[in-house]
Amino acid sequence: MTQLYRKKKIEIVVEAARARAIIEMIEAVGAKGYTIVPDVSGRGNRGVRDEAHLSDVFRNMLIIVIAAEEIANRIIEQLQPLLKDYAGIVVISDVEVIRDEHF
Amino acid sequence: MTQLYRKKKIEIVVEAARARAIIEMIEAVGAKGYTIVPDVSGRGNRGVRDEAHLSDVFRNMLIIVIAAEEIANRIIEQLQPLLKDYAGIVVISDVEVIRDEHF
Amino acid sequence: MTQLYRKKKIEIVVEAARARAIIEMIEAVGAKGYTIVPDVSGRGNRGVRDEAHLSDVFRNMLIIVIAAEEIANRIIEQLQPLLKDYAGIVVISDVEVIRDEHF
Amino acid sequence: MDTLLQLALANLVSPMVLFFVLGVAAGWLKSDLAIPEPISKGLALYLMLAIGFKGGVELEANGLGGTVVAAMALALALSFSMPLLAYALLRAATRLDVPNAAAVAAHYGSVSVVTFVAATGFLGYRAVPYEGYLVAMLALMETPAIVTGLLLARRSKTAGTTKPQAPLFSKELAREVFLSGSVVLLGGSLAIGWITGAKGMAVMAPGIVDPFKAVLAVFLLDMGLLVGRRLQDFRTVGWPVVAFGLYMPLIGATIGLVAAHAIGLSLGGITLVAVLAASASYIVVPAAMRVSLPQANPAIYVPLSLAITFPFNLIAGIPLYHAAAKWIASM
Amino acid sequence: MDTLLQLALANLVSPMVLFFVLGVAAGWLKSDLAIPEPISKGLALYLMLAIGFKGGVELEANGLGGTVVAAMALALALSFSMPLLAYALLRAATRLDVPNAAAVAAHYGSVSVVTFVAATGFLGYRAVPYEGYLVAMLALMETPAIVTGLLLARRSKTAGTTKPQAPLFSKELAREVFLSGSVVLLGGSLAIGWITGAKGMAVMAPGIVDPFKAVLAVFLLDMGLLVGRRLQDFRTVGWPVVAFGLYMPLIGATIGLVAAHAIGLSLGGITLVAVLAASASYIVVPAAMRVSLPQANPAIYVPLSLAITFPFNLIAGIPLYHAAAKWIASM
Amino acid sequence: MDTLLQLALANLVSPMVLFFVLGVAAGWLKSDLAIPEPISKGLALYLMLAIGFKGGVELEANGLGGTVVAAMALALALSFSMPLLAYALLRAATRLDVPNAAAVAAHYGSVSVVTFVAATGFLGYRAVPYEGYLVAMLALMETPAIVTGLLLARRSKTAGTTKPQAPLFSKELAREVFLSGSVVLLGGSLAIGWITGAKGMAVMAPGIVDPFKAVLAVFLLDMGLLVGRRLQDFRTVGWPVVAFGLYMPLIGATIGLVAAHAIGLSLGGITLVAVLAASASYIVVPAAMRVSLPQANPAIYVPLSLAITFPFNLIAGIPLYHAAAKWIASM
Ligand SMILES: Nc1ncnc2c1ncn2[C@@H]1O[C@H](COP(=O)(O)O)[C@@H](O)[C@H]1O
Ligand SMILES: Nc1ncnc2c1ncn2[C@@H]1O[C@H](COP(=O)(O)O)[C@@H](O)[C@H]1O
Ligand SMILES: Nc1ncnc2c1ncn2[C@@H]1O[C@H](COP(=O)(O)O)[C@@H](O)[C@H]1O
Ligand code: NA
Ligand code: NA
Ligand code: NA
Repeated sequence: MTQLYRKKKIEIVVEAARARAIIEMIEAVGAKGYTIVPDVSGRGNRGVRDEAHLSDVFRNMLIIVIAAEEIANRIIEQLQPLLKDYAGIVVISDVEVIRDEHF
Repeated sequence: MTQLYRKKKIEIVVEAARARAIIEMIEAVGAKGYTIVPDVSGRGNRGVRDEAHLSDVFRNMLIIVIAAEEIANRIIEQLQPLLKDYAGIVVISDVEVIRDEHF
Repeated sequence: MTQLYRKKKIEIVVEAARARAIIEMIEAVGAKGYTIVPDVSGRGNRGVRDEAHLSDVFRNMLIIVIAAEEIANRIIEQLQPLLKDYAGIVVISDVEVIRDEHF
Repeated sequence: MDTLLQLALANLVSPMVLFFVLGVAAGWLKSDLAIPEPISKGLALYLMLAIGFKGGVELEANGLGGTVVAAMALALALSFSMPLLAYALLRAATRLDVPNAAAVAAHYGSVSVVTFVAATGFLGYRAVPYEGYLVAMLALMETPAIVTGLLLARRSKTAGTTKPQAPLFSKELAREVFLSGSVVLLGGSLAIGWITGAKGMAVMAPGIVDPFKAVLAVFLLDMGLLVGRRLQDFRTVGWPVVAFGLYMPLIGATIGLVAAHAIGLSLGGITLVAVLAASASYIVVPAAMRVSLPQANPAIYVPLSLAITFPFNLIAGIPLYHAAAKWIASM
Repeated sequence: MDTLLQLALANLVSPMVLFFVLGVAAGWLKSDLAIPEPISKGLALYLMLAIGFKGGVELEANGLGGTVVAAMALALALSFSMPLLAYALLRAATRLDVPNAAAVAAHYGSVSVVTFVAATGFLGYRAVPYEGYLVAMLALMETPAIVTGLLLARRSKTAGTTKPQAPLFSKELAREVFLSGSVVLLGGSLAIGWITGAKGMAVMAPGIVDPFKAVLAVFLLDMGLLVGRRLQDFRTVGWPVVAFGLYMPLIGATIGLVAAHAIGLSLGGITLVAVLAASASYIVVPAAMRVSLPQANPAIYVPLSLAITFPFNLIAGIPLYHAAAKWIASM
Repeated sequence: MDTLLQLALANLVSPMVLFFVLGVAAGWLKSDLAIPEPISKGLALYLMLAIGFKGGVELEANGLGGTVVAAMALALALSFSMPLLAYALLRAATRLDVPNAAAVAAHYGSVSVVTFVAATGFLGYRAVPYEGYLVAMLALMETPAIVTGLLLARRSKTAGTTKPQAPLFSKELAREVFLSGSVVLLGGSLAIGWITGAKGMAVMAPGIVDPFKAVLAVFLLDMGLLVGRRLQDFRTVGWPVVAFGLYMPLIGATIGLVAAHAIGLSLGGITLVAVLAASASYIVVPAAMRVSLPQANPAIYVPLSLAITFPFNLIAGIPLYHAAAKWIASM
């Protein structure tokens, strides 16, 4: 059977204006990769954020990072201040991966 | 360490024609937010649902809700009748979040 | 309460060029459905893969399959060779579903 | 009959029809040729805006003749009543159950904007004039059929559900029907063309008149791709239903021809009303049915109107109806 | 006053304004009419490219007259200084706190490309000539106001944060300000028009001149949809702030009129400078504020400039400023 | 030489090339200027449809002269054989391994549609006529090189794999090669232009002829943005490979010049064949290589053809090849 490795999955829904800073942090902290769903809409504390946008001001992005627990913790730690004043949520779960060298 | 809170994640893949009703239900039931990936394709019981669409009839959406268990249960309860006659699946998993006040 | 059924969720981020082969495998192996997010960007072992693409060469797709454990294992088994030489990751997690007949 | 064949052949070698055929072939052979979704939606909006605006300007130029009211009444009557006929035929000649028959019937009471546009292109090519306000008929015919379709479906629903019967007209459906994008854009552009008249046309013409036919050709290429990829859905549909997709337009066109002649429209006008009556919706009605009649299967009604009736009208129907209109107009 | 009313009415029945109104109505009524996002971005790019290129060609044709430098200096001065005035008014007349007042103020120092374009359409319709290089003013005025806005916001920031104060101008903001897509495209197209002159225009005209107004009409339809859907945001904004969105353009236009007359611009030029000074940004500045002043609430500044000031300028402002420009030019 | 320099300079100040340069600068400076993906795909489709249709109409007007068959045979011969030469050079002068050298070689046997289109624009600007059927050469040359590339790669594959060797031509690849969107659209539009002739052109011209150059300019802006953002990929590629991206077009153009002269093409025709032979694919071939030769690294072959050979041909190559064509035609 294919060997599986336990990792953490972090999903971040955040307004597009903040995505760049968060991605830079993710890279700085040592994660080996990330995936972005560039255009999601939604509703949360800050009201509706939909697709009808001239600028990116009302656009959300979904950022997904799979990482070892230790790096995941570092990302979570640093997300809190980065999200201050911005719309965004952070969701963590347990996953398994194949091809450990990617993470 | 950042405090984490246990929540349920509900992912719903549903045809676009039904999305509005489901989102209204999610709001009515007391969830504090949701995220929508507006354009996904797929295959299921009801055959291929792809991107080549004039109307939304063959388009899928992915709706993601993070909520406390109790509210999640209410959503699941109400999804069953709403999905009757429509293409759609419902997937539930355990997650943790930061910033509890968002959920 | 609505009856829930335990399944595996497999998420695959893979370059668009390889998506067709993977989907054919998923169908061949007996999964009853899948969902595709057609346009995601990201960074991994093989560098940045972004949206600015003339051809699909630098485009990623996200494929999601919910399946019973046995079928999930078969998919995972067959993914390894299919991903050789291609950019891609595979993430597995535990989920529950309603409407068991869809899976 | 000689003229009819010539007409059909001439229609076949117009760039519009040829691009449609190219699209069908490419789609059927699974070529990766694809027009990005937003572009094809944009082209559809362009066609509706242009045709609406032109109709409005012509309406302003020619005034509201006596037949205008009659034409509008005819539009409503056709759209409301044709689903009844379609439903009866479907129940008699096919195995579709009540909701599916009702859903299909609704499509044939409504209209296809692109078929209408292609018909105006066909007439333009032959310098046959037509009444500008027929665009208003197009806008008016889009949605009444939905109501008839839902009423027809009611008959079975009462038995099946335990919950108290939902109101026929939900808020969601009302929006779908009266505020559907195509109705608003067609009607709005018509109104703007009517208000601004020739002066407005001078401003808009380089954008919406000159490149119109080329845009239509590209859009038909896209429609062809869609049809080509859906050709295999024939199997789901079943032959008796496919046959319906071919004879129903002929029946509809006949009714349209007679009625249009009766209210005194010109040769071009008679042709266009026949086309309206013959065509079936594949954008607005499917969306409404999916919301309000989910028991009906979209894998039946979408391929039927899109992959059978639409190409039939585009390639064979338009020249045929025009020939018939000539014959009836000359009587 | 008679002329003013006539102007306003004539403006109201131009296809551009009517399509905008159609969009507002459809958006407000929650019609599903929608122009796909990439198309509307594409249309915006088209307008900027076209207006920039035309400005460059005219610049080349008429040479750099003596007033050009004065006009460019005026552009910078207006964009840098008008936020100060706006900020003072907002703090005095509304309850906005420091960051929100600073953010709103920045929007009113900057400009709205589409309002400018609509004003050139208005002048073109009336055959009023204007200085081609005013497009360069448009490009120059887009971003300096951002700097003033951020400096104003500083005043409060120092108290609130414990961290050492971040540099005013982050790399991210610099990119937003100097390399903003609209600045690059406007400026670049202007330069290319200037370099290639009439020969370049011959190549580009069928694409960017002839269909220009029709494209503008479609874009205004789209803007209308956006405004219509955001009309309800009024409630968030509060009436004193809404009022600011109406009187601030009048103040700005007055300043623009006087300054443009002082540096010797033509009637058309005076009108356009008034429009620039009166208009508020809703694309570039919101994006910059979101990055650099996240404490300010976009649900205040976006609807204010988009749903209040923009329609006001488009429908009432442009003819009004033009009438005032006539009056001041005739003195 | 004087003429050559003048040609190059005149080319440099055409709006097309300047918009490309603007794009490169903006992309390199990380401006957020971006043309939405669906728009840029739409523009590419437009260019192919327009160029194909025009070619077909000219073909119909001028008839199938004696050289047509020779030209088509030449197209196939060039596309099949040039990868062999490229492969030999790459293995000798760079460190690329077998699959990467084979993949790169395939790109240089194929062609760049936009380079061809820019060259027709260059000729049109100078009123140099060319044979309409050369568009068919463009369509024919797109894909044969893929087959040669894969055959070359075979040599190494046999060693590496344990599984029985996969067939060279998978169903997936066949679709990629013969039903590639650009092949279908170019070929199909050519056929439709040929069938409908001048009458078809009258219908399509306002859409596909008049705005053609402006659309090309916008598309080149977009290409520039792409190139600018990929300029940094140079490092991945390595200098010997970069050098190949500059001398290979010169070698290809020379072969093209001689062969085109030999089969008796006009001055314009010789120029265009040189451009075809000099250009490298960056859409169709990368996609095919990714499917069928995944061991080869796209981060080598995409920047090489897109960021080095394409700009070189666009800016320096086209005027150079035209000058050489003049010289050879005058012999
Ligand atoms: N409970 C939730 N479940 C799923 N997505 C959410 C939830 N709350 C917020 N979001 C997403 O996160 C974005 C920002 O949330 P907020 O900061 O609460 O406005 C929203 O626009 C949604 O897309
Ligand atoms: N087993 C599955 N795994 C992932 N997605 C699925 C699965 N089954 C169905 N879906 C998605 O849900 C949609 C509706 O499913 P269905 O109602 O089974 O046709 C499909 O179009 C897919 O996008
Ligand atoms: N650690 C990660 N977390 C999330 N997504 C990843 C991760 N690593 C890779 N990816 C995604 O998978 C794609 C292929 O990865 P790779 O094969 O490592 O280049 C990337 O372009 C990302 O979209
Ligand atoms: Na009908
Ligand atoms: Na201003
Ligand atoms: Na070549």
